[in-house]
Amino acid sequence: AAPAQAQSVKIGIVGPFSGPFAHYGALFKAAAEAYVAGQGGKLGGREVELIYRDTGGPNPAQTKSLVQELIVKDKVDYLGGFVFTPNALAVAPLIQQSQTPTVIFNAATSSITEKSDYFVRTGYTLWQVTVPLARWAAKQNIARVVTAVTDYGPGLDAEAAFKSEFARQGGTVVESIRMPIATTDFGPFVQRIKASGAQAVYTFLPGGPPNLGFIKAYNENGLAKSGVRFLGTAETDEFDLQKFGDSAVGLTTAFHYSGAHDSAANKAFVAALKKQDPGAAANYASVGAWDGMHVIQKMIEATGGRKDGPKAIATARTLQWESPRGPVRIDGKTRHITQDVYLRQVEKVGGVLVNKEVESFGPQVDHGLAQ
Amino acid sequence: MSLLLDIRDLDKRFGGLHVTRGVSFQLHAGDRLALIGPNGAGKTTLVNQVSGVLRPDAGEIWLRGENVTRLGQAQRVRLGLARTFQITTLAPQLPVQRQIEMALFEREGLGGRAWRSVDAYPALNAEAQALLQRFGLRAHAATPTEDLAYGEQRLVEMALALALRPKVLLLDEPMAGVPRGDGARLLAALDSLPRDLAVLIIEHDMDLVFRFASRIVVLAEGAVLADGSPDDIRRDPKVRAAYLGTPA
Amino acid sequence: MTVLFNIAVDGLAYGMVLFVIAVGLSLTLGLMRFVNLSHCAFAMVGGYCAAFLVRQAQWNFWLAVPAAVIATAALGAVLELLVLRHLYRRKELDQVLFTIGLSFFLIAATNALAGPQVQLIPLPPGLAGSVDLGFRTLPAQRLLVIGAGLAVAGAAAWTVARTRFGIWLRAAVDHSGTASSLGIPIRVVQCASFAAGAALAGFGGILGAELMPLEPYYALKYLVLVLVVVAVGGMGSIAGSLAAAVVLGVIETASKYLASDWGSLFFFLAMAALLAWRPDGLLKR
Amino acid sequence: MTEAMLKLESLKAGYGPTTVLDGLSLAVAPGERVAMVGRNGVGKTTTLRAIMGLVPLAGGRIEFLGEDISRLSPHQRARRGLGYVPQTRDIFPSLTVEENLLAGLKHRPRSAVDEAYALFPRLAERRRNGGTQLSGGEQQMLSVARALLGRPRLILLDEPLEGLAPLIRQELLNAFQAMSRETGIAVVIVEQQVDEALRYARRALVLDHGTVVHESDAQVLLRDTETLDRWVGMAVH
Amino acid sequence: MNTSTTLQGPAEAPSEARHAAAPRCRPAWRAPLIVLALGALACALLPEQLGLMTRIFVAALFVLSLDLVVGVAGLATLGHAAVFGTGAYAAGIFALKVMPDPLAGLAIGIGAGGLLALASGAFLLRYRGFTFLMLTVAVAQIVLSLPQKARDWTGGDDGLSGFTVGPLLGRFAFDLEGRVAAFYALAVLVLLYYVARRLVDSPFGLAVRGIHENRARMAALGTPVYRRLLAMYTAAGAIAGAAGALSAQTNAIVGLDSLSFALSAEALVMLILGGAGRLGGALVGAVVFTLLHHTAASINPYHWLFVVGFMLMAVVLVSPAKAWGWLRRRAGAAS
Ligand SMILES: Nc1ncnc2c1ncn2[C@@H]1O[C@H](COP(=O)(O)OP(=O)(O)OP(=O)(O)O)[C@@H](O)[C@H]1O
Ligand SMILES: Nc1ncnc2c1ncn2[C@@H]1O[C@H](COP(=O)(O)OP(=O)(O)OP(=O)(O)O)[C@@H](O)[C@H]1O
Ligand SMILES: [Mg+2]
Ligand SMILES: [Mg+2]
Repeated sequence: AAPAQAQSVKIGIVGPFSGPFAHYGALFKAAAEAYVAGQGGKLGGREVELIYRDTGGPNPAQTKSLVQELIVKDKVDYLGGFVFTPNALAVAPLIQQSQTPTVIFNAATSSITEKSDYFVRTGYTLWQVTVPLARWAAKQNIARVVTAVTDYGPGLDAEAAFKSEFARQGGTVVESIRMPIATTDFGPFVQRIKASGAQAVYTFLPGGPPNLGFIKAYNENGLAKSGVRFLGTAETDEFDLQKFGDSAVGLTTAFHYSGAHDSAANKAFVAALKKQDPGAAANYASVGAWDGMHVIQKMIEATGGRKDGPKAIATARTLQWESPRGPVRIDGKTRHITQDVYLRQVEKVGGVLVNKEVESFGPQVDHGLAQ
Repeated sequence: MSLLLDIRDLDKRFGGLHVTRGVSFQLHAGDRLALIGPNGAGKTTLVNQVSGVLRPDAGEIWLRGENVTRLGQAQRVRLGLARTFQITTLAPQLPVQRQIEMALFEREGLGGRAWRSVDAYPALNAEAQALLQRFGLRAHAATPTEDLAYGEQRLVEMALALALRPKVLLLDEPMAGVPRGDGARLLAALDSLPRDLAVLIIEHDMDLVFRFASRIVVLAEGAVLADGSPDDIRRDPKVRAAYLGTPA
Repeated sequence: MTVLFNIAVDGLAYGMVLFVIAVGLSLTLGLMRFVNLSHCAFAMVGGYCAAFLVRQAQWNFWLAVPAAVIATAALGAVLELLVLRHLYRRKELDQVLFTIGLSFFLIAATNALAGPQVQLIPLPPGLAGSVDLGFRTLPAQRLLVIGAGLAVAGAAAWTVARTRFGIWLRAAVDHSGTASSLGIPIRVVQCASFAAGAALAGFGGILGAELMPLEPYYALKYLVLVLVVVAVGGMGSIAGSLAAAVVLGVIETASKYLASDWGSLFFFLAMAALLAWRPDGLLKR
Repeated sequence: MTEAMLKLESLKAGYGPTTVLDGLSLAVAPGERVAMVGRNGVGKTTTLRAIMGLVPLAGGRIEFLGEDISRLSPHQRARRGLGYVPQTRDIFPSLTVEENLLAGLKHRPRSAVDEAYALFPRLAERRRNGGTQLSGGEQQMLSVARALLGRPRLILLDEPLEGLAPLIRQELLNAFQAMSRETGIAVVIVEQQVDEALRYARRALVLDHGTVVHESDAQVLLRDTETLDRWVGMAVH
Repeated sequence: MNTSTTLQGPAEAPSEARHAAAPRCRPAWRAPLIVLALGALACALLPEQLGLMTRIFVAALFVLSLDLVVGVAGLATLGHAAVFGTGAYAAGIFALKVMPDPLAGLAIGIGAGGLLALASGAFLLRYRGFTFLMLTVAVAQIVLSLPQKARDWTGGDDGLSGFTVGPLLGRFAFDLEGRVAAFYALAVLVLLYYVARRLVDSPFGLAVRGIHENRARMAALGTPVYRRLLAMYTAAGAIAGAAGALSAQTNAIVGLDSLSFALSAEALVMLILGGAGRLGGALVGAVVFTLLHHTAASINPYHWLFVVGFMLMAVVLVSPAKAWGWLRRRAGAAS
């Protein structure tokens, strides 16, 4: 290989590029390339080569062999990506052994960063955004809440987070509904929510069709009309938001990033992203990748482009910067991103639906690890 | 001669259709019995009950002194019962010799052996080839069964039943569709069967029936219409009216 | 008590959606004996066409639906003429392989053309709201599905069982050569039947879109569900499919009301029990 | 011989690489009863299938009622008046007995199935049964009746007597005799029951290796044991 | 008609003219030996791709077991992942809770797969055809819902991880490059391929193939049809369990995907692709599909479905066997 080639830094991006979750991969790619392009094509003065690997859905075995190949054959210096928790967990032993710094853009189970010293996370965890929401709900004189979450890892995480914090605040969770992951007809669950007599429903759903189905059922079965408040997190994600139509107006969520966040950094991010890929949505996945690339850039700068995992991670632990989502820093202990979480409401601005940030809860750590 | 098959008051209905009505008859060693009767009289259904494909609604079937009415097909085969099918029923893609060997392995109780190759049983391999030789199929030993001409498949059908070395053999229209030239070959094969074997044959070709059978049972509307020697049957006016038609 | 009513209402509505999506496959699989695993891909095509016509081309909903159904039928007919007819006599596994490949291809094509997002079919004002049932409300669209499902069931069952065409179709499938020697135009019959199956799929895709949202992976996502309905109902039995869809729909709904923690366990347990009890279909005598 | 109804001119056909029919020619006059005999595998069935359009022709031509039908599909030939009873019977298993008959009606009204029940009363008793639940012989009756319902002007019968009881065999042949007298239907019958077929037919053809090797009056052939032994191999009498 | 057709299919050279008419099996060790040679060669040539190799070996073993069910016994199933996943979870839990020795874990996986197949087969094999197919789907879904519920034991959808696998034979530790894993998987594949080969060529295998082609006839020959099928189903389950255990041990994680419908369907696609019923086809299908997936997905992750879809359709329309024959004839004509 040519010397210039030998000096380039290799970054493996692992995510779903095919299958039902392929849009995550597309967003990772768009944001990462937008970031690199914004730095003049170089990070820390080095050429970078992005190598994409497709995991499909949650498929730890395949992910592991892909990452093994990235490390052994492609000799990547950094890894990024990861949408699903089991895929991230699968590579923990590999990156620990090979000392490869790995930035998690999305996978949101708290415990992941504990599994290897080389994990850094620029996404969010459900505890991080749910705990402030539970506190806020209690303050609104909402005493009785029903939780309705999709029955899989993140959903259970969300349910646990809400229940424990809401109880601590003196509220009651009157019923905890778990909705099977393959649910298409949400009518029955909405009827149960209605029958539970709660004042609000806290919900967590995986993106895409279930979001749509739930919110449609929420409106069609008259929940909104009968005054049962909607409390969510990623449900009004910018990727699906426009599909909801006017029925989404007024939905309340707590989240760390809104595409409508009002700051110069965010405007720059949105512009760069749209320039890279006009179809890409500015949402938690793309912002996770964008900030993830920022962390990688800082690690490259600190190590001078040489492969030195421990040094790179030591640098990452101290990072602090202005992200499109607001001010953030990497928690030195947990290697998880500490960020502001906002209360948002869906509003229609100029014919499009946006998540309007109405209140900031201030910087939040990963409450899940604090447990 | 010893009693091999004893059918007692067999009854069978398909929904509202009464196909077998109190049929009884016996088969002794050495018998050459022809079962004849109009189409739809219930001949095949009777064979199906005897061989265990169908369960009778009432009545009993005794095979070599054992009541087999409730037993499965496999147990009846082990007691020495073998049959052929009116409509060719073979494994189409297996080579002809393998087809025969399957029967031999089952007969010897080796069908569950799961380690040594089928080629490692030379005695049985040779026996299969000898059997094929007897039916003039030796050259086709490696031919997939479905590639054989129809008449040859009928021969394989017969060879399979014989491979089991049965005590009681049930043949359901073995000559159907076989030209008389080939039929002669089949007949020769039948004639060379061990004398103590009991054979029940269903056949509509009366020339053949009268040449082969030592006894004839006539079935009509599910019931036994007549049972006797070929000469008796030939002269029986009831049989003529129901089955034979013009004087044979 | 209310729970029971709720289960009945929601179960029926859900079951009818299952039925309209599955009935076309019951026909192709049961009557044509063609293992068409791309059935849901045809449903997706129908749905996407309708979504495109209503949203992009601004057609009237009531006009767009028949147009989309016809378009799906046409696609089915063309595919049948070009390729699928050569597969009727092939082994089932070949049919499986080909139609899975076709589904993959259509998924990729849909993804490339329309992107990965969910496609919505905007409903006309009359259908968008809810209907008050006294003790609760029900989306009006669900009533349309119930009505349309019953109509489809009636029409299809009548065509298959009572008309000359139904007899021709079944004859052509059993022994095509002999059927044609009796004067039956088998190619026309086969092509028309396949197109009809595709049309029903498209219709189901449109009507079911409220519950089973249209996205590229639609083609594989609901395949198992549809196969379950067809199997429990008995291949080729329209009344059976209807019964199976409603029974399974009610069971699934009941499990959502009463035991949702167990996910689809009860659905599959019920399916196994029903199949074990009636291996050839619910309504088989 | 009067003007031919069906004329085959040096037909060539086969399956894949194997040629079965090798320049076969024959003609059938209106209302004629022709028996076609020959050893196993000489191409009798293939001839009938070729006439019906069920095997592709590699050469030659088929004329029916003065029209070249070589390129027509089987159902078009059927609509021009050809009928066929296949050797394998081919009862449609997913249809009931009555529906099997309806399948043969072409465009005639449903009530026409009564003709079939008049011919074979046994079928009337089984009309609601599944087609393949019938006994072997009943299936044969059904197959014949089904083909007759289409009112063919010429019917091709491939071993129609197989599996039928002697009484029924006679009745069937008598029925054909009556039919050809009344409606002028022409019959080509292939049979292994050579004597019965020859007694019934007017003219006889002997096939071997895909060509007609002998042609004569049927009654003459019936007594011509030498020819029969040579080409048909029936040392029965 | 003097070409000799063997049990495996295409004929050997008709060297022994005397026996030309008799069908003969090939020696059972030959094909596995070729697999061993090719596998070792591939590992030696592509030392950086050992992870991929391991994945291929495991997939091949799994599809091989599927072939015993689908191709040999003629039982189309879409629930074979149930036994694979059970083997994987059993081996994983064993490593976590009992001991890390890989061979003991492999034995546990084999036992678990075989047991599940025996239990579920006892129910499933009472049914046939489409009903059987759909019942396998139901059983697999029911099996899938158990580890989903038993999060404490299995980690639920986060997957079962955190177990370590000890060194093979107490000497060879599993390394980062995956050398030990690859050779371990290859060895197990070759061994079980040999076992499967013997099984199929034995009288028992012959009976099962007879049942596949004509159940009524086998019953009339006195074969206890149900028992034979159950035995074959159990054997296949044990082999699938071994594949599952291998997957668990070489990846050090077990996810719910190892029980999923998608895995069952994908294995079936691989099998049909390579040709069902000949064992060798199963291996070819697994290799081709996995390689294609890997390369197509790394060239353009977005559109690999186009490639696969196209290939599946093409394989049906232009069957590989026919294409081979055509190529050979062309080559023969040229030389
Ligand atoms: N599975 C079934 N269901 C309903 N009726 C049946 C079934 N099997 C046979 N039958 C009926 O039972 C009667 C007897 O049939 P069977 O096959 O025993 O006749 P057969 O004497 O063998 O006639 P053939 O000489 O024509 O073969 C027939 O009328 C047939 O229609
Ligand atoms: N589908 C087929 N594929 C390949 N060869 C065939 C096929 N059908 C028939 N043959 C072959 O064609 C030749 C003629 O067959 P055909 O059926 O016409 O004979 P036939 O005179 O009707 O004999 P039979 O008296 O047995 O009915 C035979 O050698 C047969 O093996
Ligand atoms: Mg019979
Ligand atoms: Mg013939």
